[in-house]
Amino acid sequence: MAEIVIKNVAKRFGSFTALHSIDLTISDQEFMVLLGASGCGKTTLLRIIAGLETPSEGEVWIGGRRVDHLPPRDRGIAMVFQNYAVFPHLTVFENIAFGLRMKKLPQAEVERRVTRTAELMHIEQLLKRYSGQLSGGQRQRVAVARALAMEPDVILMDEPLSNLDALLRLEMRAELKGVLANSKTTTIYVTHDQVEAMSLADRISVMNGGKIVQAATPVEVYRNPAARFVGSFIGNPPMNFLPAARVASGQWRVADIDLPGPAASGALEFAIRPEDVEIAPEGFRAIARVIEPLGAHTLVTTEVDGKLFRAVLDSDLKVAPGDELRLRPKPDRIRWFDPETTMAV
Amino acid sequence: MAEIVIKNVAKRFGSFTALHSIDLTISDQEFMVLLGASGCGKTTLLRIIAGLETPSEGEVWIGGRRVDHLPPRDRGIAMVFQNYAVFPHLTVFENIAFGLRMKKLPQAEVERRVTRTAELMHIEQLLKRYSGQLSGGQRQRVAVARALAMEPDVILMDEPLSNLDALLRLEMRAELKGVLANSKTTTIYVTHDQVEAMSLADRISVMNGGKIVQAATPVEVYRNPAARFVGSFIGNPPMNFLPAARVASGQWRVADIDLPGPAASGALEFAIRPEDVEIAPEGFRAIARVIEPLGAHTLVTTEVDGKLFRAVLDSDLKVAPGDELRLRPKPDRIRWFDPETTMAV
Amino acid sequence: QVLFWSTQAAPVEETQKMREQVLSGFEGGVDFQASETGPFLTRLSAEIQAGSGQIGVVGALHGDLATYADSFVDLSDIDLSGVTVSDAFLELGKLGTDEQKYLPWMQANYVMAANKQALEYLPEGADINALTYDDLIAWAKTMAEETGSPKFGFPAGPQGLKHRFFQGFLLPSYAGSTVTRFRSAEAETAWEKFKELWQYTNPASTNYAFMQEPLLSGDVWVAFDHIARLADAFNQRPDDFVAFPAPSGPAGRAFMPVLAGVAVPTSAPDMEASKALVKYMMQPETQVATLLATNFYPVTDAPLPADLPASARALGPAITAMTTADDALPALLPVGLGDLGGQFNQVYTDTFERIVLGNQPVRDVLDQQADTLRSLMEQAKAPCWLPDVPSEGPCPVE
Amino acid sequence: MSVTATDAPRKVQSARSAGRVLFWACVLLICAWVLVPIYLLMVNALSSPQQVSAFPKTGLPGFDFGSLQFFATFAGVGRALWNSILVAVLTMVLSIGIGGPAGYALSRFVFPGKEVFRMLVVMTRAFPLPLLALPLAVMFIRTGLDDTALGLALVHTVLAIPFAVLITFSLFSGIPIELEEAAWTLGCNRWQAFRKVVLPLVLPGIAASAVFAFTISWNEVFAAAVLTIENRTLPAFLIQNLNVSPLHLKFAGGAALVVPALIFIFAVRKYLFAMWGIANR
Amino acid sequence: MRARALPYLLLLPATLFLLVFFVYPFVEIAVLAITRDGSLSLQPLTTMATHWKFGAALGWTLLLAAIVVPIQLAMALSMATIVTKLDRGRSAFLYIFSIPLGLSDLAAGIVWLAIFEQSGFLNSMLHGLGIVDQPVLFLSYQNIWVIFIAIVLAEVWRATAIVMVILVSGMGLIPKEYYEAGEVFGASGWQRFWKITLPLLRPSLQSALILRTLAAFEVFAVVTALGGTTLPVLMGETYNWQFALQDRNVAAAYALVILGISIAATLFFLRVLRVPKGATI
Ligand SMILES: Nc1ncnc2c1ncn2[C@@H]1O[C@H](COP(=O)(O)OP(=O)(O)OP(=O)(O)O)[C@@H](O)[C@H]1O
Ligand SMILES: Nc1ncnc2c1ncn2[C@@H]1O[C@H](COP(=O)(O)OP(=O)(O)OP(=O)(O)O)[C@@H](O)[C@H]1O
Ligand SMILES: [Mg+2]
Ligand SMILES: [Mg+2]
Repeated sequence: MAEIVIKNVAKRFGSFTALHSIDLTISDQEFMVLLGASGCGKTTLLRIIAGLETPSEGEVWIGGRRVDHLPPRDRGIAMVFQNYAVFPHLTVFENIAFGLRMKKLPQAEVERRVTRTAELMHIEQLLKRYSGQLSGGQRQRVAVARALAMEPDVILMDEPLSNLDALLRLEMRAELKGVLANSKTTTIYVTHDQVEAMSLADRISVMNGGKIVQAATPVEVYRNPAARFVGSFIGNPPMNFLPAARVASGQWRVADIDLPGPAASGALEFAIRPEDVEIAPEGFRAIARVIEPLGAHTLVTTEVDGKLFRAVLDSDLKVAPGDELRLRPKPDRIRWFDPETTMAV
Repeated sequence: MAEIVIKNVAKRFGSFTALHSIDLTISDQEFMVLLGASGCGKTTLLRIIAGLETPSEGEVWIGGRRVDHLPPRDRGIAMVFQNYAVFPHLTVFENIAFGLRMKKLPQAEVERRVTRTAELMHIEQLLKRYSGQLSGGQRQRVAVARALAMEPDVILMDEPLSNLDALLRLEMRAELKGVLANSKTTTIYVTHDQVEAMSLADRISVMNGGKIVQAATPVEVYRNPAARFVGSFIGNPPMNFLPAARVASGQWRVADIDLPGPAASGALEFAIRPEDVEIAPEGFRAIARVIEPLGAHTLVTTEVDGKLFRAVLDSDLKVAPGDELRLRPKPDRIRWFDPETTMAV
Repeated sequence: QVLFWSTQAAPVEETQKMREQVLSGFEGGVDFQASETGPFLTRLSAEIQAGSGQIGVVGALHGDLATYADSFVDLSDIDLSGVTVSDAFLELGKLGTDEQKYLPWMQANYVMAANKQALEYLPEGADINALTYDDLIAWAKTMAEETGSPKFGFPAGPQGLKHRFFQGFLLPSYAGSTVTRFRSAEAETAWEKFKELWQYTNPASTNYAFMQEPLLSGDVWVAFDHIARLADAFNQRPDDFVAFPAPSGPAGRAFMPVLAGVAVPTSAPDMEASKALVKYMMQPETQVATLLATNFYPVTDAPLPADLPASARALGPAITAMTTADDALPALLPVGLGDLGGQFNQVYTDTFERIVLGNQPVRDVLDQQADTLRSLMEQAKAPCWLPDVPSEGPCPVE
Repeated sequence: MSVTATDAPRKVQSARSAGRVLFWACVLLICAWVLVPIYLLMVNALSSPQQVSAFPKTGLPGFDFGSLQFFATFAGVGRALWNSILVAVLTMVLSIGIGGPAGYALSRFVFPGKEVFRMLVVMTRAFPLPLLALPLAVMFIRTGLDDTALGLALVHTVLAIPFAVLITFSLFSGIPIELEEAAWTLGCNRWQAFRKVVLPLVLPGIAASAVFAFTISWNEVFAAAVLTIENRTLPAFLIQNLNVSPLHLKFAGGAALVVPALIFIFAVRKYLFAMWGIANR
Repeated sequence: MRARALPYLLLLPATLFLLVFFVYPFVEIAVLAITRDGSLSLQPLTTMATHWKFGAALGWTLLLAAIVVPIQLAMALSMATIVTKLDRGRSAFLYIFSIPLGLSDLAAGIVWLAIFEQSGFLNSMLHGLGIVDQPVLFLSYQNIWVIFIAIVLAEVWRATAIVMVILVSGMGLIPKEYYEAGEVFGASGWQRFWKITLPLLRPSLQSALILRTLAAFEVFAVVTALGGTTLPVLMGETYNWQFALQDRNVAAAYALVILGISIAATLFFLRVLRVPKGATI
């Protein structure tokens, strides 16, 4: 049982508030991904859970025990540091074995676990090297292997795959998920890679400016962002926003077309994901500005009503900067936000 | 004029060969992206160009001058280090200003450039902090700003955006491209993010095991991989490969269907990108194994003829593990490789 | 200014007095520098080797000066009219050559001192001015037994002058000889006696350099030492202490004077000034002033003033009593040993350390050390000096 | 369950505070260990000769300044003090200036002859100075270095160089080379990169080895006594004869040497202990 | 090639300096150890080796070093750790801890003599507490082990600060992320110390140990102050032969012995505390 409960946790560095009263529950064996802009407090939150940073306020409970005042080693956690913190004086083998030796496991068990996690991370041929003789990605994998070898109740990973190539990351991602599910580990995982977030997470917590904005399943977060920020943050490229003016109850004018919408008063904001628009005669009038081929698709950055508007279109489409396109939002994918509260309507 | 010519460069660390005789020319003002598996030698190559590592063999020319024996500062380069190397004893401002002060630029100019690059990197509010007070992504941006502020002839960036969130990365990417194009800088850019590679690169060099396998435009690399490795490495998820047996001249049997192909003898390997298959009655018989929602699409990992086969399908498709699908490769997207040489046929 | 490079008057207070009271009267001005033997010898050797330097006048004990006989100028041309110098001392100053290598500067002696509290433990019938070694042993024994802790003290520390005690007091008193009869049965007795005395000697003695301090602190009640190293006790608490002659043995009451001399190295920068200073040092007033500053006595017939400090008043009579006793047996400082003087001393210190501290068998130690001594004498080709019978060739060790 | 849960932190807290008490006990114990002997030295230095040789001692100073005054009124104390400082500062500058580059070379490069050099440095420290003093003195007299502050500083530098080399070596070993590399790519030559990046990070350590150099020179008596006559340094002037001086003067002399050194360390402690170093990386 | 010459250039000043001011006089002296009156001879070496005090001097010197150095290392490590743990008053405590840095061995000898002397502070205290009624004579030749302990105490008191300051500046360079990683992976404070601090401190430890051990082999002033000649040490014998016995050849032989054991110790430390290639920060 390693449920993590974070109650009202705040963290201030001098006058700067890195975390504003965070409340979050991660259930046992859940795979929770933290997403958020650079500098929003993800690492700080992990460090507080790990016990490396004392919260200015609030409580942290792990597995039903309050752990605020326990040192990191008594919290039953392992962590992958954003900057790896691979010990320079130990070989890769001893780095991975570090935590196991601390637990005084028998040598045979240590070797078994080190070999297994090293193989998992594809670094088995590097076991004798020192960290100074590794590439960035190799070092990162050592850091991950070191945490995995611990087989902890809770594992905290701070961008564990950021320095790996796509192929390897894909593989690692699948293996991580499998291993962690098997070992019934509760995981908090910070990543910037949304594909990774989507494919790994049981739930995603989106952070912004030291607060948690939404914590929900990946599809929910992607499809039904709880706030404008989530929509603007998740998705690569992110949602497009356009101001909507009320024409009639439930009827809104967005750019140059009228769309049905919620029955709210005042102004609203229309939002649609770039991949949820298609070329159609009755869409927004969009002037193509930048065309970026992405392989199977092409990302076209356009201007709609003087605003930036991105669309992901099939790469077969021939388009050049300055061309005029007609882009139609898929009606069931349209979302609406209140510009005051920035919350979804 | 800052053309970079790398002739026959090799690097050995003791008995380990990190680079095998690299030949590469990066033309003036070109934006060259280096892609390759973790540990393939990208950083080593950059460090050799920068003059931080002496090549075991070969020559490096920058702007028509042979620079092998020049110290880094005489090579007219700036570099973003993979692990940032932000000076801990200097504020962010002074970190960014460091190179400018070395050039003895007037204070006003220093301030101008620091402010500009800091704004570009969205770290203008952090100028007074020390690196210990920054988040990982912020630190990385300082490293990028420090290199940009130099306005060098050649800029070498080693995964400069790896620790940034998608949104910011998207933005940075666009701004970097703009700034570097404006300043006519020759750029070598290491990244693991293929979208980034695709959208930034004039050309992409794909490295594998210390060799350059293909150096070509993004679309070329994506569409016409020169070697099996390129296909398997580029694309997220990567190409699918299936063995093909010759049925008749130019006619090949792949899994359970016959396809037209090159007029080669012997065996071949059939390859197709996951997004280049569609549901169709006359396709491969594929058993769905894992279904991963990716937002707009769904990644379905299937088994075809006992081999792993991935397909990116519309997320509207309802599919569950164990379902049988029929997947048809788009004929114009099929590629063939020689299993001996692993080269494209 | 003449640099006066000295091993004597090294304690800072004495140095200060030398500068202010003794040498301030010299016209050319004197820079008096007293250092420990190490720096002293090093600097002196360096200047001699380099052939030039700053040292104008060297002041040191006979033993130290003997090393550099070749490097001192002849001082016989100094006009000593008006002062009479002891002939024996002048002879020593020739260092076995024909030239006056140094002029005697000042002399001192070793005596005994006692806290008045100790007197009540004096063995019955013993006369404090005519003690024998046996009396001393008995006295020390009584004190140790009565007070519960040993009260006799002896300067056996690294800076202590213990070797002079063995060379000039203990051995001659028993064997009537310092060198020749080094391993005789009498010498053996002497060491046995000393070992006996040592039982009642404060064990801290191996740390003592200056007996005045333990005397003052009361750790020691009866002590043997150089007068200069006892003076402070008398000066600080004149009424608490008495001074008296060294004890006598079967062969007599042996004693050894201490002689310091002044010499001029050949490398002296200003020979005239140096010689002038030497001459100044020999003047009666200077000699008296020196006595006041250092507790060393004049080597000339300088008349002593009446208002001597307490130490001089107490110690002077004890010296006289010792040197003029019926059984007085003067022992001279080693002559002709050159730079082997140190090793000569070491023979006696080693013998002491091995027999008394190390508890090794007396006979064996004496035999072994006698070999060392013999080879030293042969190496130096030094004939015997008092109290040994003069010899042809190197002084024999029987 | 919830009871034990709420109990747990408190238990830890009390364990922590017990640790805290132990920690501070240690700190105070060490302070006492360092300070008490110094205090006793001062007590004796401030006592009259009688109090110094009295028994039992009270452990309180008699506030008799006689012994200290004795030294203070020595003619030429001021000049000797100045000479001492001059020599010590020269030693500091020379040893860091000469030893620092060597320490850097040892930490940053692999080259043939490295071990030979290291041994040379170690030998310097391992060979007794009093034996070397004679040839050095001869050399100095012949070259005119004799009796100059510079000459003595050169000898003291021989003593201090091993410290400078070995300490700077260990400091430089602690600075990631990558920071220097970053500086090179930003237009620094090796020297500039060193000055702008490495030096600020190791400054406290450099200060430490400079302090060593200073105190080595300050406390060195033998060479000072041999090599200076007119330009005596304080120890050579005051205390080379301390061993054969009466007790109360020994203590006063000891104190006279200790106090300036304490003041010096106090004055430079800021540099010595500015540990912002790399720890906040 | 410039890069290849650079380390040698950096070593050049130190090498030249040491050649002139150390190697030249050193050779002049070292030759004495194997000559007698200008011709090659083993006599000085045999005289030394067969002298009855030689064995004792060597033994005591080694024993002193073997006891003092580990104690100092342990103390310096704890003091350095304490200092890095302190958040309040760090510089004040660091200052106090490093006070003995400024003390000469001469002064240290005097201070501890004042404590151990028969009428010294220790006896005064014991007397005051009623434990003894007669002052105990601690430093007698019969209690050679007490003398030994007193010397150990004095040496530890005097020279621990040097080790500490070297270690403190070394510790300041260890990035704290490694401690955090250690904590997360279950290392207790003690284990972090052993598994992280010590290994990463290796360069500093190496320097501190080498310097300290060499100094321990040259221990002299403190020994004479507290033990006279009761406890012979190599350096004391060197002095004795050089100045009292005026046999510079034998003194040189002694000096070579000190040099020899110093080099042996240095090689030992270099070997034991070497940083494997690639394992640098
Ligand atoms: N000092 C060294 N000694 C031995 N091998 C080394 C050393 N430095 C690097 N290597 C090896 O050289 C290879 C290339 O390293 P490099 O850092 O160039 O990889 P990279 O392509 O940058 O990888 P990554 O994407 O993981 O950063 C790696 O396999 C690495 O283990
Ligand atoms: N010691 C400190 N003093 C002041 N501010 C700090 C300190 N440490 C962190 N911060 C600030 O707190 C905020 C949160 O930092 P944190 O490292 O948690 O960000 P993050 O979400 O992990 O970002 P990234 O994705 O860039 O790693 C940042 O804005 C950072 O600048
Ligand atoms: Mg972070
Ligand atoms: Mg790399």
